[in-house]
Amino acid sequence: MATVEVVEQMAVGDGLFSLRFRSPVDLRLAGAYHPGQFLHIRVSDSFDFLLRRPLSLCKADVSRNELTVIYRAQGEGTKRLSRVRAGDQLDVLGPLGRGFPIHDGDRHALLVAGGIGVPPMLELAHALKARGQQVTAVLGFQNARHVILQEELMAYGTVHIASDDGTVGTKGLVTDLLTDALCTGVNRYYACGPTPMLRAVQAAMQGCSVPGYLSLEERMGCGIGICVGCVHPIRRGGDVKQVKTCKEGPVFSSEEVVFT
Amino acid sequence: MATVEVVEQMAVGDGLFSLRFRSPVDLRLAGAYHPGQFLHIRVSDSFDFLLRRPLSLCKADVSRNELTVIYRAQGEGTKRLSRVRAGDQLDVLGPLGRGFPIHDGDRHALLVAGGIGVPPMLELAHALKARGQQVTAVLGFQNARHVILQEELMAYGTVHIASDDGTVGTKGLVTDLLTDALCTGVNRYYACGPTPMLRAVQAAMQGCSVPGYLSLEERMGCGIGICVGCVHPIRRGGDVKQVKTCKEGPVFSSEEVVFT
Amino acid sequence: MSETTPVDLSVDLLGRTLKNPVMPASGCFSFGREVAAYYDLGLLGAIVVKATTLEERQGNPTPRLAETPAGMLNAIGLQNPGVQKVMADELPFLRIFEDLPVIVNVAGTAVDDYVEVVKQLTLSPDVFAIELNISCPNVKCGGIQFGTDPQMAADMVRAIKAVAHVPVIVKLSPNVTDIVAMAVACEEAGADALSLINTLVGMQIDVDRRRPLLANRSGGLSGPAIRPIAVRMVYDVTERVRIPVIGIGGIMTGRDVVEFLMAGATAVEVGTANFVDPLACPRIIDELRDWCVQHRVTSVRELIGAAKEGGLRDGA
Amino acid sequence: MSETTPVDLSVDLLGRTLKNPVMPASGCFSFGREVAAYYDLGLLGAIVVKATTLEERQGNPTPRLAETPAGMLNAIGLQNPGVQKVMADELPFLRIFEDLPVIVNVAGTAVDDYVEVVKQLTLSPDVFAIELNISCPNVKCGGIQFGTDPQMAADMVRAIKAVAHVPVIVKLSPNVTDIVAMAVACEEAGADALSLINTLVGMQIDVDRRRPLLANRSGGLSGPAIRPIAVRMVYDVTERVRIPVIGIGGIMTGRDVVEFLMAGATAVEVGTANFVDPLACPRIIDELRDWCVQHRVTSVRELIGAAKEGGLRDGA
Ligand SMILES: Cc1cc2nc3c(=O)[nH]c(=O)nc-3n(C[C@H](O)[C@H](O)[C@H](O)COP(=O)(O)OP(=O)(O)OC[C@H]3O[C@@H](n4cnc5c(N)ncnc54)[C@H](O)[C@@H]3O)c2cc1C
Ligand SMILES: Cc1cc2nc3c(=O)[nH]c(=O)nc-3n(C[C@H](O)[C@H](O)[C@H](O)COP(=O)(O)OP(=O)(O)OC[C@H]3O[C@@H](n4cnc5c(N)ncnc54)[C@H](O)[C@@H]3O)c2cc1C
Ligand SMILES: Cc1cc2nc3c(=O)[nH]c(=O)nc-3n(C[C@H](O)[C@H](O)[C@H](O)COP(=O)(O)O)c2cc1C
Ligand SMILES: Cc1cc2nc3c(=O)[nH]c(=O)nc-3n(C[C@H](O)[C@H](O)[C@H](O)COP(=O)(O)O)c2cc1C
Ligand code: FES
Ligand code: FES
Repeated sequence: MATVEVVEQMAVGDGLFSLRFRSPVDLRLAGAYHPGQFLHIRVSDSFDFLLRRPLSLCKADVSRNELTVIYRAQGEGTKRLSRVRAGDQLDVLGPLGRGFPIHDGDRHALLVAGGIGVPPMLELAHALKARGQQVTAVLGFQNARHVILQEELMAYGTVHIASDDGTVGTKGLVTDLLTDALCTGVNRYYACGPTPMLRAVQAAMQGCSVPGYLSLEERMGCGIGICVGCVHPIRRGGDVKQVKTCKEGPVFSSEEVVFT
Repeated sequence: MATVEVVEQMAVGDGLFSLRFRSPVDLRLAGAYHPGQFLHIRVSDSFDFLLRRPLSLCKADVSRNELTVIYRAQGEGTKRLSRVRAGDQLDVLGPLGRGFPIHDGDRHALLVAGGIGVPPMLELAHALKARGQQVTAVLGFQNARHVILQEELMAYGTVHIASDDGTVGTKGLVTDLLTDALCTGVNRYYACGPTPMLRAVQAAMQGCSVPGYLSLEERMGCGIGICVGCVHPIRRGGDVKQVKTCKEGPVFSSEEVVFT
Repeated sequence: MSETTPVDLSVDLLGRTLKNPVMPASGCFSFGREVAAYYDLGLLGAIVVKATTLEERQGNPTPRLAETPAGMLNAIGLQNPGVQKVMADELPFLRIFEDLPVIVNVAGTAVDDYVEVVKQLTLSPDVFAIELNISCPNVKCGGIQFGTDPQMAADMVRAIKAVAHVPVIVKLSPNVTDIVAMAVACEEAGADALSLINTLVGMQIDVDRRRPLLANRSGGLSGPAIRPIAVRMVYDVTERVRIPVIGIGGIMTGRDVVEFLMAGATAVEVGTANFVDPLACPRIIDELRDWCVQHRVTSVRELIGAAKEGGLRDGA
Repeated sequence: MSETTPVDLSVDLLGRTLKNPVMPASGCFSFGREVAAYYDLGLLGAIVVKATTLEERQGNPTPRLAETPAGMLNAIGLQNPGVQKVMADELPFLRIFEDLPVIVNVAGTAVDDYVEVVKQLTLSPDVFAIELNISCPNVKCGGIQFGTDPQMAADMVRAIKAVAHVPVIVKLSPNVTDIVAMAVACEEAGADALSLINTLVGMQIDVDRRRPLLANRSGGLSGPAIRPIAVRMVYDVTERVRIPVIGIGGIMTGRDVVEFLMAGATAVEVGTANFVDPLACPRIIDELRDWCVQHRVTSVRELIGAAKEGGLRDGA
């Protein structure tokens, strides 16, 4: 945990913000961060917002030791966060949790993300590309005003887009884009987004027998494994257990994840 | 009630601040304000500080339509208030309550105040002087670093000072300065300060038969007479009743005020 | 936005249609006179005035108030001018406001006191209903014993119903193991409606002076801090009683009203918020209307009990 | 400042001297392993671990958490690996910390469950004391019935005392009409200490989805919002019992600890604050030391009950 300085806050779409701040840990250290991890952020020192908000690590700038998150200001807490300005202090815990494992034998990775599930894909794409993998991204948004990171992701590979109202890309859901053709040659997929999307992606990709990872979204109290609030049913061995997503997740092997 | 703009916030002593802001009411209107009234101020929009803080009207600048309060940042709420800066918005209710009555027949008024009871004396001195009265002020402070408004008050008349540790003025209490000689020729006194001081002033001035007014300090909920939290025992007719200091005070005739 | 839309904010309560479900809570609005300087009280759904006792009371010594995280403590101790003066000097003033039902909160020490106050109030043309305060935590024998024992509460309600010609709302205390049992006892004894919650008993220590901050030592906790407790009690009580329930506790915004309505309340009372902002009630009414517009709700009646498993609650 | 001053923070609890009166509360620290990555747990006065039941439990479905004004609701539902695994896999880890008394919170459904868990724990060299959780509001039959009826509480305490070779702390629920009666019943039945309060039952409505936000519908309210309620209960209980009381509820700072001590608590547990800040406990200990320095208090024992009329409370 540390109080760090905000470097920049920027609107990046309809109610969407990009927040860049000094990293609370030295990013040059081995294992300091990993794509798919999250930052646990206090949006204000007021008790009105007692709990921290989990936001995915979107970009790590190692040379400047800065981190970026991209988030939607939807509830009161993230709205308050959107008032923070360059120079302000920010109370940040993390990077926390287990991110997306990268398999060195893979050659082609498919990233599937919806809405505010897109941000962690940027750092992931960066890491995959750095390891020599081909990256294809399939992104879903409500509409054109909610599109984020499209161009940034195009720097790493092909980007396909679906939107609920068809104002950008194909009209429909991300899963509509997960055709057999698209999945051919893909070694592994990585998905992040709202639970209904993850459930649909899990089913679709099981259909074409590509293994993958899901980043789950549960309400978090502590972010460090002490409140047991953030659990999700995970199948391991024969048993399904409630596993803490902040500590053992938020990323799990797709086949482990049970949707009830 | 209104949200007004802060014009200036300034440190004026050890933990003491002067805060100037646009008046929530048009000060040119008759009866818009009166010395001895107070402003009821929300120090933050956080529920951490749910209640407003009552601060005395210290100075009214009619031409600019600005009000000034001077306060000690002692508890958490006033400390938070001291973080407010020029340009910020401030939620201010008032001016509220009944201030110091001015009697046109009087020729010489004695102002007695201790610590953060001093601020309302400035606007009062201004009003008395404007009505042609001679003004003498007797002020008590903890020590030299807590002195406020000495020079400003000297513009209206003689100022005597006492301090607890003798680092400024006479060592001792304000009441030590209330000698017969000082009170000679005084038609009326006006006092504001902590309760023990007011009790002592009431006794001392009763001794030399000078009538006067006391501005009482009770914890306030609403400031407008609806919570009945701010009462003080007041003798009227034969009865002692708990009277709302926010609405019928904070200023009362000295002889009415009962200290228990 | 709020002006032009056709949202119906009215709700039915005790045989009358209220313009909207928002009323100031007892003890948080005095008798209305002071706030009338800030807005037209005719905007309110109804008004609940300060606890009224048989004789005048001076209440507790000061300090009577403390601030707490997202809340406050009070130990006013039922200061009021007594029922005679309330009827003669206070209630008639409220006649000038159009269609403003007046609910008088009644407190006392023994059943006889309460009965006597109600006997007098029930004759007043100014009184729409009585709210029995059997739950004030701030006075020794201030009625809280009636508020914590179902049998005593029922006896009290029966005694009052025997003399009241106006509807009787019973205001429940949250300082009980089983508020549902209290509610059921009051309903069975003939209560026309229930209101909940009164304050929770709390204390703050003045660590510098090494003693309880309030002169009365303990006080009643109110404000947003207690809202989750109140919402749960409204939800649970409305699962079990059929009479209407008025939700109270920490309401600061129109969204908070929606929360109480969805939990099963037919109307709400707003307390502490009036201290923070004298314009709280009309602002909350506007926010409620705006919320309905944004969520395509044409009548707030649709919201009553909407969060319940069985669906909507009968609003009356 | 804190390093060089000779403030004695130690207090005596159940025959042992704790370095300081601050310990993490049950369910807010898991079994210590995670926080051990943030600081040396040997800094703590003691540690209270998560509720332990006879068999492993998976708890309630999610959402299990909600944020409220100055507080939060939780409905974890006693998720834990069961007493066998707790003793085998969790408690031994805590041996590496110097002088760290371990208190195990015990929960169950029936008296027999509790007895069985205690029988096993009492044999462990790792257990300093047991905290009987007869007050969890989040599980049907999660023990709260024992926490609201003095007779049932007393029977439970007697059954546990008959098998426990370690001290027994009884953790009381605030969801009762008369917490003093509960406290007295537990003391008379042989409890060695009391801890209070557990969470208050609360609810939040998700107004967009029109249903209670928590999957369990209601949950337990904790955090600064409840502090005044907790302080009052500690004050009232310590007026009537002689056994030590551990104060719990909304402690966020060293000053809050002072408030509980002055109200009569011998030690405190810190819950929700650990979620906001993993370093909360050591920070609070530092703040407590600083407060003592500033107020010329040489031993925190001087503060225990200092706000009471009769003066200091016997600390042990
Ligand atoms: C591991 C993880 C990574 C995330 N990464 C991102 C991201 O990169 N960008 C982004 O915009 N959002 C992300 N989210 C979702 C984000 O945490 C929520 O949108 C945010 O917490 C909502 O807070 P609020 O103040 O807007 O809402 P409020 O309703 O005020 O929040 C109240 C409480 O509920 C919690 N909460 C409400 N909605 C959610 C939700 N959908 N998920 C989890 N907790 C919730 C809040 O954290 C808070 O504790 C992530 C969530 C998780 C679990
Ligand atoms: C009519 C009136 C005029 C005042 N004028 C001034 C002034 O001009 N300058 C100045 O510095 N102070 C003045 N005070 C005192 C000032 O209101 C308190 O110092 C201030 O409210 C303390 O708030 P806090 O946030 O520092 O303390 P906290 O301890 O955080 O306050 C907690 C609660 O207690 C109340 N409270 C605490 N101490 C006092 C107190 N001494 N008097 C009244 N309420 C208190 C607060 O208003 C708040 O509701 C005046 C008080 C009154 C009643
Ligand atoms: C200062 C104050 C005085 C109160 N006086 C009364 C009263 O006289 N009668 C009563 O039934 N309730 C009284 N209450 C309780 C409120 O009516 C209400 O039930 C409680 O404050 C919870 O609502 P809130 O959180 O909106 O304030 C009082 C509350 C406060 C804060
Ligand atoms: C997430 C969470 C889990 C809890 N689990 C337990 C538990 O297992 N056993 C128990 O006795 N109390 C449990 N509690 C209650 C706390 O120990 C404590 O009594 C309560 O939270 C009040 O303290 P606080 O306001 O400091 O959090 C839990 C509280 C929270 C917030
Ligand atoms: S958020 Fe607390 S255990 Fe995961
Ligand atoms: S402060 Fe509320 S009546 Fe005076």
